[in-house]
Amino acid sequence: MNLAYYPGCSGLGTSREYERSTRAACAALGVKLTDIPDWSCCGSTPAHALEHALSGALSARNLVGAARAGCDTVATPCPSCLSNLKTARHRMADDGFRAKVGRLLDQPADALAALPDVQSVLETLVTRVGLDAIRAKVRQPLAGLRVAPYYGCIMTRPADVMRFDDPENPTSMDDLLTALGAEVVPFPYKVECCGASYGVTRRDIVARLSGRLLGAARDAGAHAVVVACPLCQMNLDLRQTQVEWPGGKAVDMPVFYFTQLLGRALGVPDAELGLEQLCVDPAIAFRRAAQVVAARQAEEAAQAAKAAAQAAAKAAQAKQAAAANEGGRA
Amino acid sequence: MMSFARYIARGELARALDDMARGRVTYAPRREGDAVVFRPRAEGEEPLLARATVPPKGVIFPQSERLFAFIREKDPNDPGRTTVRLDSTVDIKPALIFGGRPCDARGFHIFDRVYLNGPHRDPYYAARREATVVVTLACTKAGSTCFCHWTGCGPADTTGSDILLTPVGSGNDGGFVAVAVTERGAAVLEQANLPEADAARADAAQAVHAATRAALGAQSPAPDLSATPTRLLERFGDNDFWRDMSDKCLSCGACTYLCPTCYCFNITDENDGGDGMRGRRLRSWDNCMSSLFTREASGHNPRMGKALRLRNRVGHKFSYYPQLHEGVVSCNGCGRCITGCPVSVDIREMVVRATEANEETPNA
Amino acid sequence: MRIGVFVCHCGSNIGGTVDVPGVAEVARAYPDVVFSSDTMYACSEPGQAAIVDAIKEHALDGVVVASCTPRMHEPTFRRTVERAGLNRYMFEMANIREHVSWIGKDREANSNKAAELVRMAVEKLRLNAPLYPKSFDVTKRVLVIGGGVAGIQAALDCADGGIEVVLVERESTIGGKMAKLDKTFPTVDCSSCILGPKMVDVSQHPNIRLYAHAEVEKISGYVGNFKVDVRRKATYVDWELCTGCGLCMEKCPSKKSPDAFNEHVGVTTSINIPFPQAIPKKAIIDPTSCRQFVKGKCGVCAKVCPTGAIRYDMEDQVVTEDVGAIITATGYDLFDYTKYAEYGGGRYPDVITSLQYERLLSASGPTGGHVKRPSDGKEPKTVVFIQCVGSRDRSVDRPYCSGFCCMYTAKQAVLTKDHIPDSRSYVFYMDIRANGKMYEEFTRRAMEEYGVQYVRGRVSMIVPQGDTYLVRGVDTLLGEQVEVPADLVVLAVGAESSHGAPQLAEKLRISYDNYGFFMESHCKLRPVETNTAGVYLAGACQGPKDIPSSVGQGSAAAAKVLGLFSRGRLESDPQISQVDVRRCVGCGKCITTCPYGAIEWMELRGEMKARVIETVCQGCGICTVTCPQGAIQLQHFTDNQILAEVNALCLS
Amino acid sequence: MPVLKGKELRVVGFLCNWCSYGGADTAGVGRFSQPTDLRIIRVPCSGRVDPMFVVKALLGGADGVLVSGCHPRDCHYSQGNFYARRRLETLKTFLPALGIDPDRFQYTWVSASEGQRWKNVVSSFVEKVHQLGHAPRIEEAAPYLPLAEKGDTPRAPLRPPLRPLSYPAAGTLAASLEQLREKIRAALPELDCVIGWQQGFDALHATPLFMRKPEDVDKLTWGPLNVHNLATYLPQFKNRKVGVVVKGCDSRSVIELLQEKLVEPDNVRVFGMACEGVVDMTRVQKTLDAGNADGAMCADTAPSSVGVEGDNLSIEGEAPARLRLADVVAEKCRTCDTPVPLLGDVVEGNASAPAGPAPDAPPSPPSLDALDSMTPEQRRGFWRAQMDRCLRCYACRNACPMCVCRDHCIAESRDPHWTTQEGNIREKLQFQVIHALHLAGRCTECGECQRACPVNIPVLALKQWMNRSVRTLFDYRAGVDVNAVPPLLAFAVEEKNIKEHGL
Repeated sequence: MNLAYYPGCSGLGTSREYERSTRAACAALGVKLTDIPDWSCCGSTPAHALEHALSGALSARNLVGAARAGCDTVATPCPSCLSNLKTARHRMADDGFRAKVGRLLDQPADALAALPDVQSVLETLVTRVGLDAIRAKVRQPLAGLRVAPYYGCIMTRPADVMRFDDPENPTSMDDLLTALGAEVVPFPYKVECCGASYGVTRRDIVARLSGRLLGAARDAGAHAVVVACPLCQMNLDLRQTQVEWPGGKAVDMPVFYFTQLLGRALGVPDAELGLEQLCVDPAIAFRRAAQVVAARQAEEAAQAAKAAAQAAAKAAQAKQAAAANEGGRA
Repeated sequence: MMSFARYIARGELARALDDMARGRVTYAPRREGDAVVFRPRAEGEEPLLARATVPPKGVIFPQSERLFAFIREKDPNDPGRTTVRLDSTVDIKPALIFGGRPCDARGFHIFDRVYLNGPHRDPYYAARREATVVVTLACTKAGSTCFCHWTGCGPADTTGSDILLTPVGSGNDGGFVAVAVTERGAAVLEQANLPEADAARADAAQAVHAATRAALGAQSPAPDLSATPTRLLERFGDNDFWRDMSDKCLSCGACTYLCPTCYCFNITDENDGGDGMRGRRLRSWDNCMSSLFTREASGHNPRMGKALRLRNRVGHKFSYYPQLHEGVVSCNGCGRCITGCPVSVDIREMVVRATEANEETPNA
Repeated sequence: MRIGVFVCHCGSNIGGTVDVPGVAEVARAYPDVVFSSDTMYACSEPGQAAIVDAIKEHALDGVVVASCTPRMHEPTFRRTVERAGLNRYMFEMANIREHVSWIGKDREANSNKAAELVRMAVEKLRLNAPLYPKSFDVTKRVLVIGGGVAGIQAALDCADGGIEVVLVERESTIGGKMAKLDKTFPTVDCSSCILGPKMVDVSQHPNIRLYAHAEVEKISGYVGNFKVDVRRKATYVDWELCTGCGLCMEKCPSKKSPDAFNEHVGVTTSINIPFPQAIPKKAIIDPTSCRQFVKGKCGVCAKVCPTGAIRYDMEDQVVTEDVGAIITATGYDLFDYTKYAEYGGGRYPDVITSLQYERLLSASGPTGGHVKRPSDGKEPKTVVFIQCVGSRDRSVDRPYCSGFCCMYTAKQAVLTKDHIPDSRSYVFYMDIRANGKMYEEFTRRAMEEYGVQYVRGRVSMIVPQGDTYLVRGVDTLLGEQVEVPADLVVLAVGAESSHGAPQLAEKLRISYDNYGFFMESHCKLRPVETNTAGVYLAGACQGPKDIPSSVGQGSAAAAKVLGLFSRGRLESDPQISQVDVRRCVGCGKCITTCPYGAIEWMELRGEMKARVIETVCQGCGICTVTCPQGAIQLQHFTDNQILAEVNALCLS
Repeated sequence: MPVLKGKELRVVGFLCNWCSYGGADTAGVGRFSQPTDLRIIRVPCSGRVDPMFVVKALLGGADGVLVSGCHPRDCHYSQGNFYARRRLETLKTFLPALGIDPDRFQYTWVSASEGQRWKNVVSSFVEKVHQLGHAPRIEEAAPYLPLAEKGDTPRAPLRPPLRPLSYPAAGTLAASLEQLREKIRAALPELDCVIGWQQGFDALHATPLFMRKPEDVDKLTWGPLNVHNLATYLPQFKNRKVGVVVKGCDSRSVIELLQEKLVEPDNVRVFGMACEGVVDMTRVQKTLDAGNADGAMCADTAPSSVGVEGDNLSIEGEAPARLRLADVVAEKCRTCDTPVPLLGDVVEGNASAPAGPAPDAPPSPPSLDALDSMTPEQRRGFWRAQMDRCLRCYACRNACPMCVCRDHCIAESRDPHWTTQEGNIREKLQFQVIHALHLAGRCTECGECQRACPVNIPVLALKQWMNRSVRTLFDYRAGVDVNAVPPLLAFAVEEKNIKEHGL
């Protein structure tokens, strides 16, 4: 089964680091991605709310392209593309919709063949590669790094279309990050809206919703937020100076794409992961993680020292007692 | 009656048939799938000369025919009073059967004795029989199951026929010597405007008859069956004999429905649907090999097993019928019951064994 | 045959879109029809009298009524023709109301269709034959499955009516869900105070044989004569000897056994009596946690038991009981709320179910009636109740309303205020369904007297915040999102069918719906009967029900059984299969397919033939289709009768 | 009764009393308007709906037939609709064999509360039937006899047999046969008789042999002329001990009879030998006739002897001929995968090995391919043309080893009265449908029905079609497992291969 790859338009612009890190991580894991020839926009423009057939036609065009390239599955990093491709595929099951879309396309979908399945890159990695295989390839565990995985609002919803993970409490990214050696903090806002779609029109809403997310992550002790969505990433990262932090402003919560951390753990050079393109300095997180590790090591050392001291004391005591005994006898 | 012979050149046959059949529906052998059956022939159609799988008896004695329709009529003033009106109009068209063999034609003679000349004249049969001219083709070969010469029939027997055609010559020189057997046959033959068959051809026809007769004799010398009617009656209670004879019989009706002499029927009434007030009485072929044939209303069946049923078939043809009809055997030796039987039950063997078996134990 | 046809106007119900006199006129021409007329209301007293008169006057021996559905009035008209001296099966109905006049307005098409339906009925009737029921003896004992309040009520009513009752309960005590409740709505009286005496009555009634910790394994037979195998599961305590003194519980060293009776709020001992009022008050060992079973050594209970009742080697035992009727009262189970990940999916210790809360409220519960948070034992000051968790929610495949949650939530909110006077309660609800006597008044009191905050809307998520929880939902009346910080969240979990219900239904040969609730015979008119004669339903096994309804159904089912048994002998429906032994070749295919085991082998003059056990056959006709030679025919629906209808339409 | 002209078509419904009839009532109570075409016949359960009712209606002029019962699991009789689902799905897949559009028959589930659903079901089904229009009648179809001028039934080009058929040298064959005879002689004393073959009325025809005395055993023959399936005789020996000689294919019939308990395992002894194929006598005859320039004036010529060795059949006599077995072998032998009997006392001989690896699915027989290649209209015309010459002799039935009703067959009874004595296509075809439906899941495709037909009607194709349906729907093949339950006598709560039909 061949895997088609649909980067989505943001992968060529605002989320180039997501695109780069995805390809790098997949390469490191030996996942072959076949680019859909002549791929186009998925239709996830504001128009998709107004004209389903046109939006569906754009998605269908890409799916047909993937099928013609011999692929039975399409993976995409972008949840928005995922949602749109999946919805289109779902709607294409209806003969009427399929016919309508067919009239809009030069190369309509084959009436009898099923369109390729669509999944997120996250799903691909967790289900196809598998956590065990990933764990086995980790070269540089993310030790000490406390992360809050944030899935975003559309990756699992609507549940009957997306059919991936628990719609209210997904855990696949948690599991993946755990496999990489990171420590996942309990984060209740995994699928809450970050407000990104109001990014231009109602910044007050964005400020409130994003602030709540970042604050909860910080309260939970996270060093970083990990996302799987270009829009979320931009929103949480770029606007960190603007949001209403619950406990006072700060610009110290790096927001990673999960693929960046994955790549890092697999030993992909940072340059290929686009870490430099993040707004909030990722080093903050790594530094804190290092501190945790150092503190832990220090504590362990202290404990070891204490134990050694105790043991020494005990030995000394025994020696003393033995000496006393000997002395008594003497 | 005046006896004369005409000659039909091979290439003239279709035309001659068209002329003979003027005003009549012609039934001639036609291939249907892997069988040859009698079917209405279109004008000008070159007839098939092969012997049919099924004899032409259905033309005169249909597989199933409506004897009459019954119509219930209600008294408009009192729906409780119903009268029944019968409609027994039968649409019978003049017909001509071409291409049957002497054994097929003689079948009608067996029927005639029962349905025309017996105590009850069957109007349906009579009407069709009288409307139908039988043009028969004499045999030129002895088939492996042919035994017409045992039964009083033969490869050129004219019993039951109106016209007998004998193939003479071969290839492009070939043709048929046609001899009218009956007045009606003569009249029909005249319609065809054919040349007289010269003496050479008449002799050739005689030679064909003799040769086929000889071939048959060589294949199976005709046994003496004069004692068979009594012997079969003596064997009536010999259950072991009939068990052995019928072991392999499947008790289907192929032998009787293929037989040119089997004339038994069943009567059933059926509703016509529609308003529920109409129905029809059907007469359809029945066969003594079926357990239903003699099943009584009480459920009792005097011929319970297939052995008793097979005994009846052989007995009827070679004993009971001859005893009622001046010794005429109601079997023409066409052999279809043997070739058509799924398990090759051989009536010849049964007749011979029944006749011989008694000779072995004359006073048993 | 002399057939009479009566075409009903049903006022204007049929007459409005069907030419009724015209149909009657056409029918007069049908075969064997000697009388045909229209009638205003065939089912009315004068309508029926006219049929009786016509039968007598015209010497009819068969009647067709064209009116409403036979599912409605076939029994009525069968009695009518019987009154006139005809056999009840010499009657057919043509449904020209539900299937004709009510579904189309084209008068010509309707009239033509009605006439055809009459014609089909006439054609079938022409082949009908009088049928006569057979009578047989009845075993006047009843099996009650389930010892919740519905089963208890049914058992007591039957026992008081003088018949022997076998009561089978899956748990080690009867009492069911009601025994776990603290108080009951709308009177807020003590649950165990009103249930307890009934439980004691069960244990003391001479007509009741109680098998607790037992399950029905197999059921065979038919109405009046069932044979039931009951598996008495091993308790490891000889209940003949156990006095229920509780010494074993005191001494049992294994104190962390799951406490099912207390809904897993807290733990119990491996050997235990579930609660002080248990009936039978006998101890039972949980072999999954008992040290004797897990580690192979302990034996403390055996040592301390004053009567020596402990039997570690006890095995299951199967007993067979003969009964004439069965009442199923298997109740319900709670919806598994962990499917709601947005409410924590079981991750948050202080988000609990309503029944767990009930145990916290109960004086005999694990906290002695003091409401304490499971996480830290603190008394909650703010309690949020969320309704419809697993009810009216298609996303979890529970589209139905569980019926009683609105009321118990109100009750629990009231009790919360009683227990913790300075607490605040919030109830998130979709609609308040308080349609019982005094119910609406009760919820009003909760709001008005007890100050419970009712918020109309769903909760979208619960987020832990420090040691409290942020409950976020929508107030649809205000049209705003609301967030309530809560110390304790109580989920009003809905009811679902009892686990194992479908399997039991298959043993009982009764139907169940998509959710495992048993199907009643008629949703309105036969609510406690099933489609299997002699099997009745009581309580929530048929669908979620509150206590009054369950008790009512228990009594209703008991009344049905007493009514059934009041007849000395029962009559079997003669619409059953019959074998024509002359046609039967003894291949046994009918025996293979019969779902009731109603066909058996019989030897006839050395040959094996099929024979129908008349009392067991239910008349489905599966065998008739199975039989290649048509030797087994379902009476009243024979091949020829159905063919007559087909031919009336299709023969041409 | 005439259908309302121009407005309605004839649509017949069979509804179970408890759910769907109630659902139709509910729709009425709700005043959900529906097309007026449907005429409802009330039955207690969808399990009471004999597929033959549907066939009867469709052959009798119905334009559509709808069956509706309780939803699976909700049957009032707990299992009726499960059986119905199997029977009706089987029928639905079979109808196209007759040239009947399967869309004219639909079955579905509607509960008593689903008034709205009932309305939708009726509306969409009636609309579908109106789209299809009046149902064409088989008796009015233009006769279609492909290759009739060549006197051939429509057989697809001959497929080479799965295994190279090759009889051993005469001596080897005789030795094997003698071994077989020895086994039979040994067992004969305790048996009523042993059924085998002997030479028939001429050297080209074998005929069943009933061996009762040791000397009878000498007559036993083995070879490609042993066409008969002798298992057919077994059920009549009920309660008596009997032996039977079988080919591989015949042994499947014995298994099927054992499975259905129509013969008792203790009462039947099976003898057999590896088979290298038997001839199709019709094809032999035709091949021989083809050399007869005289247009087969008289078809049957008596050969004096017939020999077989390897793939060659040599006919001696007046008209000697050499035939290749591969050219004249019976259709079933071309796809045979059971040359060695599956049970009994077997002389292995040396059955030739399959030519290649066993195919995943049995290759479809040529007659079925031919039927498949026809349009529905051609199929109607085909059956019209073929059934026309049916004599109603019921040789097909009586030769069938699985037709155990025999004297009680519903083809001839008045109660139940499924068929009339009318000599028309409909009545004749109706019996063939009865035969095929009654054989569903039981037929081993031994081909006796077609072989027995005195007028060579290719009725086997209907059974081949049915067997394919049964294989596809239930993954079942008859006559290989004595302990299997035939699929139509069983059900699964979730049917793997039966999809809900959307209505």
